[in-house]
Amino acid sequence: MFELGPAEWQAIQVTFRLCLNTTLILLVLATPLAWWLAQGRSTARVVVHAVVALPLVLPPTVLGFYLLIVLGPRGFIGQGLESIGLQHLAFTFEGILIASVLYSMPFAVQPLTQAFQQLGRRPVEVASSLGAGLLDRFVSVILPLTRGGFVVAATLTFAHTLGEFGVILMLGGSIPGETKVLSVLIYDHAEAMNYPAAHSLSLLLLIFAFITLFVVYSINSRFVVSKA
Amino acid sequence: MFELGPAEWQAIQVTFRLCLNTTLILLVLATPLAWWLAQGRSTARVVVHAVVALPLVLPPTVLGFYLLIVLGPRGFIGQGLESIGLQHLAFTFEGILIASVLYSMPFAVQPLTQAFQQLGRRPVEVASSLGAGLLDRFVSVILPLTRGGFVVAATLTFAHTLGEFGVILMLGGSIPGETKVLSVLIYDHAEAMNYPAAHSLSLLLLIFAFITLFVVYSINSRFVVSKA
Amino acid sequence: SEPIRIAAAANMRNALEEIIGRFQQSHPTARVEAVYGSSGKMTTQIINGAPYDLFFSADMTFPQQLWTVGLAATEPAVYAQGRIVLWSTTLDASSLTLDDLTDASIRRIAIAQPAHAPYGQLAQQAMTQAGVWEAVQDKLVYGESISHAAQMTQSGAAQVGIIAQSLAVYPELAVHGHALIDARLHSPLQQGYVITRRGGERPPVLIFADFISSATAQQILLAHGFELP
Amino acid sequence: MSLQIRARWQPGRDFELQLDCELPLTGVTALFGRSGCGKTSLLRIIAGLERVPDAQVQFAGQSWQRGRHFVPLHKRRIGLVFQEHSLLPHLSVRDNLLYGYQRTAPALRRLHPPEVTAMLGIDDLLDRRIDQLSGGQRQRVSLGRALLISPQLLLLDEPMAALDTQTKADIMPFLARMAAEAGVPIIMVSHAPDEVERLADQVVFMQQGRIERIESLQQVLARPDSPLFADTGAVSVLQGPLGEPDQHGMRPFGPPEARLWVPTSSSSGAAEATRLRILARDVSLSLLEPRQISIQNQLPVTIEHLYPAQQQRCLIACRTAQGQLLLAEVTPRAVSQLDLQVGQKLYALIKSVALLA
Amino acid sequence: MSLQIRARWQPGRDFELQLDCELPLTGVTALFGRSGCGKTSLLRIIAGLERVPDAQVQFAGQSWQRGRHFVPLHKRRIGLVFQEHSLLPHLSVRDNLLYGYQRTAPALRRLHPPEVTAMLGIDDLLDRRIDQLSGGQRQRVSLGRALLISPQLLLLDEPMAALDTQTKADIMPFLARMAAEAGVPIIMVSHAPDEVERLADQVVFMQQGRIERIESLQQVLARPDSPLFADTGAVSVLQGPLGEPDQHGMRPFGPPEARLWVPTSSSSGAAEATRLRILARDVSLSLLEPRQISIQNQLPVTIEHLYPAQQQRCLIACRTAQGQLLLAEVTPRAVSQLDLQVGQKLYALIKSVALLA
Ligand SMILES: Nc1ncnc2c1ncn2[C@@H]1O[C@H](COP(=O)(O)OP(=O)(O)OP(=O)(O)O)[C@@H](O)[C@H]1O
Ligand SMILES: Nc1ncnc2c1ncn2[C@@H]1O[C@H](COP(=O)(O)OP(=O)(O)OP(=O)(O)O)[C@@H](O)[C@H]1O
Ligand SMILES: [Mg+2]
Ligand SMILES: [Mg+2]
Repeated sequence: MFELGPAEWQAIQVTFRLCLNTTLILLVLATPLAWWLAQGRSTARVVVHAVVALPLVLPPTVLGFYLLIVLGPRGFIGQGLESIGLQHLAFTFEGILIASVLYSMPFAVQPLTQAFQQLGRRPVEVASSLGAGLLDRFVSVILPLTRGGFVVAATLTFAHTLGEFGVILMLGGSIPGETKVLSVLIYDHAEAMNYPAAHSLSLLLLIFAFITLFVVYSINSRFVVSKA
Repeated sequence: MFELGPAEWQAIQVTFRLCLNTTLILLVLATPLAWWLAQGRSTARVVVHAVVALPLVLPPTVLGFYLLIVLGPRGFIGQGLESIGLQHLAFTFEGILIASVLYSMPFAVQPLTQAFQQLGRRPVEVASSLGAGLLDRFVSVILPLTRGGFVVAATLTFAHTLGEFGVILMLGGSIPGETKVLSVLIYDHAEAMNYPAAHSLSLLLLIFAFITLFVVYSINSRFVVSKA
Repeated sequence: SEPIRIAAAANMRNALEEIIGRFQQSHPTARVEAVYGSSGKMTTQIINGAPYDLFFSADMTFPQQLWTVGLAATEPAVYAQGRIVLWSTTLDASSLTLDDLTDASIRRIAIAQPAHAPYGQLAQQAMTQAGVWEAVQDKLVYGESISHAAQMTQSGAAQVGIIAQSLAVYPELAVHGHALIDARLHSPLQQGYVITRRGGERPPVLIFADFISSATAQQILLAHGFELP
Repeated sequence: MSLQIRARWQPGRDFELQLDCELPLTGVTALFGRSGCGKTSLLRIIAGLERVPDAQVQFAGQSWQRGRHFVPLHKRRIGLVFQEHSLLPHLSVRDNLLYGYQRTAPALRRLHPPEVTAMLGIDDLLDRRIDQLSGGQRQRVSLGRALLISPQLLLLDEPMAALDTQTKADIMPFLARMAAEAGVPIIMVSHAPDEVERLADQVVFMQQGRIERIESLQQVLARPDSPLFADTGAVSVLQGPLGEPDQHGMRPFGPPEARLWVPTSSSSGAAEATRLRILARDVSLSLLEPRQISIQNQLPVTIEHLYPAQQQRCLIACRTAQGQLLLAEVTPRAVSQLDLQVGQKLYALIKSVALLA
Repeated sequence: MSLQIRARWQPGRDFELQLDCELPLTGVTALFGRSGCGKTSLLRIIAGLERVPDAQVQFAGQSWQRGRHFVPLHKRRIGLVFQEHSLLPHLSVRDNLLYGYQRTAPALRRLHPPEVTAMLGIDDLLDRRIDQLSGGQRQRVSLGRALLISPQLLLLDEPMAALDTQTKADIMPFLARMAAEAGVPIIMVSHAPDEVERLADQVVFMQQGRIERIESLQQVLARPDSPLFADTGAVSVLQGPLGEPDQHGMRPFGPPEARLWVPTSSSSGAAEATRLRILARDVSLSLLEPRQISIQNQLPVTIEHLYPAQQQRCLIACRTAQGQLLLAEVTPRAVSQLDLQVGQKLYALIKSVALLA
């Protein structure tokens, strides 16, 4: 139906790397943060909770613009990196990865916080009494019992990163093989009025996303923990 | 610090109407859907669950373009509307409202489904045994016990709608007072390299969003239901 | 070695792709990659370290800005002039005039956002000059860029769009006719380019820049609805 | 008035509930059976919490389930106490208690919060959050909540399992009165024989998903091998009028020819029909009329049946002069030493008697 | 070996737990007290689930909490059964049971799944999901799970509240053996006096957040007003050797001068030190040596103390010829009719005796 050229393959690869890395990094970062947020109701927590959601509020290109300023050669972080002999992060894969992580943060933090809150402390107490240490408890009890929250976090992050292009376009500059992701490519095709290509790629993206989501939800639904 | 002109005020009003309506409509639509999704693990549910997330996957402008085609005068829905004497939905507030609802759907459906699943059936059984009918049970038991899920759904939807502009720009055509929202205005300023205006409006948006989120989370954290 | 990276205004897409194709025929080893987008965005990116060697803007202001802050290796040079057209998929646009826009049967007119898109400013000027600006106010819808305006028109949601001639000659759009708007109704839109500071140090970039003013390239630009300076 | 249930339900491979019974709806019905026999499942079917296809449930003439007809739980007016604590965690104790009360039409309200909380001893807890309660406190609130809907049927799944003896003793008379005076039938799961003996009017014995037998408490108590007695041994229940106390505070029970003396514990007056519960192991037999002995109650009886010895205990059914059945438990050695025979006349010495209800 | 606790904890306005005690760690310690008195809270402090500031907990020489030193629960090796069911809902029954077992160093494992599941009667449930269990089944799985970590201390919060008499009877000997033979101290909350009498070596009485007294079972039983007897009345426990059964299956207990006959229920052989539990209300007094009576056990005794009558019952402390204390409960009328006095010699007729453990 549609031949994928090298440009498409490259974009698919970058997209895939970006989504996978974003999702993984985000889960790693969001889990402890969400855990902390779920533990109490201090003002500090409420503030952090609100701040986490803020990147969502800015138009993506504008957010990309601010990130560009911060991560670029003249920005605080970019300059800091260059001063220790590294490269600034604008127009790099690492840069758009950071942006994606930041941007999707609320999609991961919020459902996890909510899942942790709904969990209650009894399962953790039980696991402790059975000899499970901190990490063990997390892996063997908390994780499976809040799996739903992780699935929501992961799928929202994943899907959102797949579709996001405003931030990426601005900060990444659509450099093939580095920052040119599938959504940017589709956008390009649409801009070029190359609709057959845009449609095909959109369809491809949708099918891919659907299959991924379908598989994840299928597996998840098999393991639903019924509460007696 | 920054004078808000009439254009800004207009955009603020539209934005506010859009966010409020989107959030409300979405909660009304997502709640029964999420409830249904949480009730079982049939293939139909898994498919719907995956489909709900799909709009996220497309680049917003591309999604906007497709919506423009569908909701516009030549599209399936637009034509349908015109045939019954109504207006098609391209470049209208109703149009961008529908788009926002569609686009933010997964942010509402997923956390709610997850909250409903974690709820278990016992509280509902208890409420029934105490004489509460369907709606009563929902309002007096399910809602308060899954309030966390609703807060996540509402704040993600709200924040995302505040920041979204790709779909809105394409489908809405940024008509002042009708479809020109704050995020589009900020984008315009940034594109025109009118940075002072962009910065001020961004700051305004961030402060507004922060206050809203802070208030919502504060109230929510007061009512956290501790599980014994 | 690194490819020649070009940042170009969205309306340059088809013309530039053809020019690049030609260039590569005569320079088989050269790799050229072009990124298209709004000129404002690209200027911002270049200011913040984007690895572009050449910048083909949709106007002169943005290149001038780069030159002023010292990020351009060459002074901005005009490579083409843009023209705007009336275009429609629902009406026969070839016979349309700006005055027709006030007709009640035309409910929506798409233009690019004049606040930042050069072609949008052109459209605004033209309508103002034609004395219809006030009358069409309520019909206007704004695209993020000139191609968005074209897409809005293409979907039929806007009956008429004022778009760049360079877009109207796209094969996809050329199936519908268009009416060229009198150049006297707006100031000339000079599209300028600069070699960035980064590109200035790379010989292949200079070769490509030279190629732009070659007859071949100019021929292509003309064919794609641009006028020459 | 009765509760008719017909249902067949297989929640899992290893268990099938098969019900086709008619439960009498007078007073308290105890559901008795080993762990996992299906007691909770039975209650859930009665409540309509498990909508088993083809089940039929009919309560006192109201059809609750039949074919496609199904009355949802919230319209059945059942007071339900779940086996596991199930207070609504977002509501205070007060709001939990009032949840059902407020949803009961004022005209139907027979019980009101003050009396119920006082009876349950939870007056001081009303403002607490649910997670600030002890296990027993939760159980009492659950019971109170169910009572406050003034139900037409109470289904109690081990409602007093987490309560101490004293608290139970405070609550049981209240429940007994609910059933007897307010006419609210109670179906109660209990593993405690003393609760069953104290409260039940009839006992439903369940085993492996089936109802084995439904017996009145009388019948249960007359059957020495009843599962109820796994713990205490056989019990007799005598019925008769109770007289006024004498100077020692002892009250005469039964007619002169079969008179027993019962210590007065409560200050209630004479009553026509009371029940005395007598453990078979509290009854001794003597060939001679005993004298100079602290055992106050000595009845002339005739041996009616000698049950074969089981586990070093012989059960002897005796008929009193009044014609009631009295079980005595003695050792096989005593049987052989006294050479006990059917038809023999002797004296039953009753060490202690307990007035029921 | 003992468990020292010092803590002061006020979870809410109306309740304060004040602990400064040393619990002996031999055998089974029963925690007894009314609902809401702080039993669960005490267990939670011992387990370290409530980290109360300034509390001190020391278990058999190991300091579990003192100042900033705090051993987390998972390093304390405590087998914990929560009052409310707390199985991990994402694991099968088997995985719940194995969760702690697998986390116990193989060298420390003394109990293994097969014996525990067989003892608890949950062999058939291993593959079930948690929501497919009945209440009593859940409670048994919880107990099994706690046992399978081969703990150094068992904290059981009403571990048998949802179980039927028969199942309890199967489990209790196992727990008794755990405590006695394996030397695992058990602290158990129970509202059931029969469980306490059957299992406990000492009883901790709690009231309103304080430990009122800690007594050995002997002491508890000798005290007729013990809260334990709210239900059954006073109890005596006699200790002595148990002989071989006679032709009627009756086994002699105690020395010839104070011989009792006990029916053999189990086939266990003679034993040096056994305990007989005798309810005071099972003991009658006779001035003459009774004859031709089914009561087999007649001991000559001397009245040592007459307790004042309470609720129509008089408790009489008698000394046996062997010097052990035996409580008899008689009516005030019998006291006046027989004219009972301290120092009087008479016969105690013991209707039934129950061998403990
Ligand atoms: N967070 C709290 N706030 C206020 N009071 C509390 C809180 N937690 C417990 N309590 C009170 O502390 C007391 C002791 O509770 P605990 O659970 O230890 O009782 P318990 O002896 O186990 O009772 P039960 O036999 O009913 O389970 C109770 O009266 C309870 O109401
Ligand atoms: N979903 C299920 N799948 C398989 N078996 C089930 C399921 N639900 C219940 N059972 C089984 O049905 C039987 C009856 O359960 P029920 O809860 O009615 O017992 P119960 O008599 O209330 O016992 P208990 O006294 O222990 O609470 C149990 O053996 C239980 O294991
Ligand atoms: Mg049950
Ligand atoms: Mg407790």
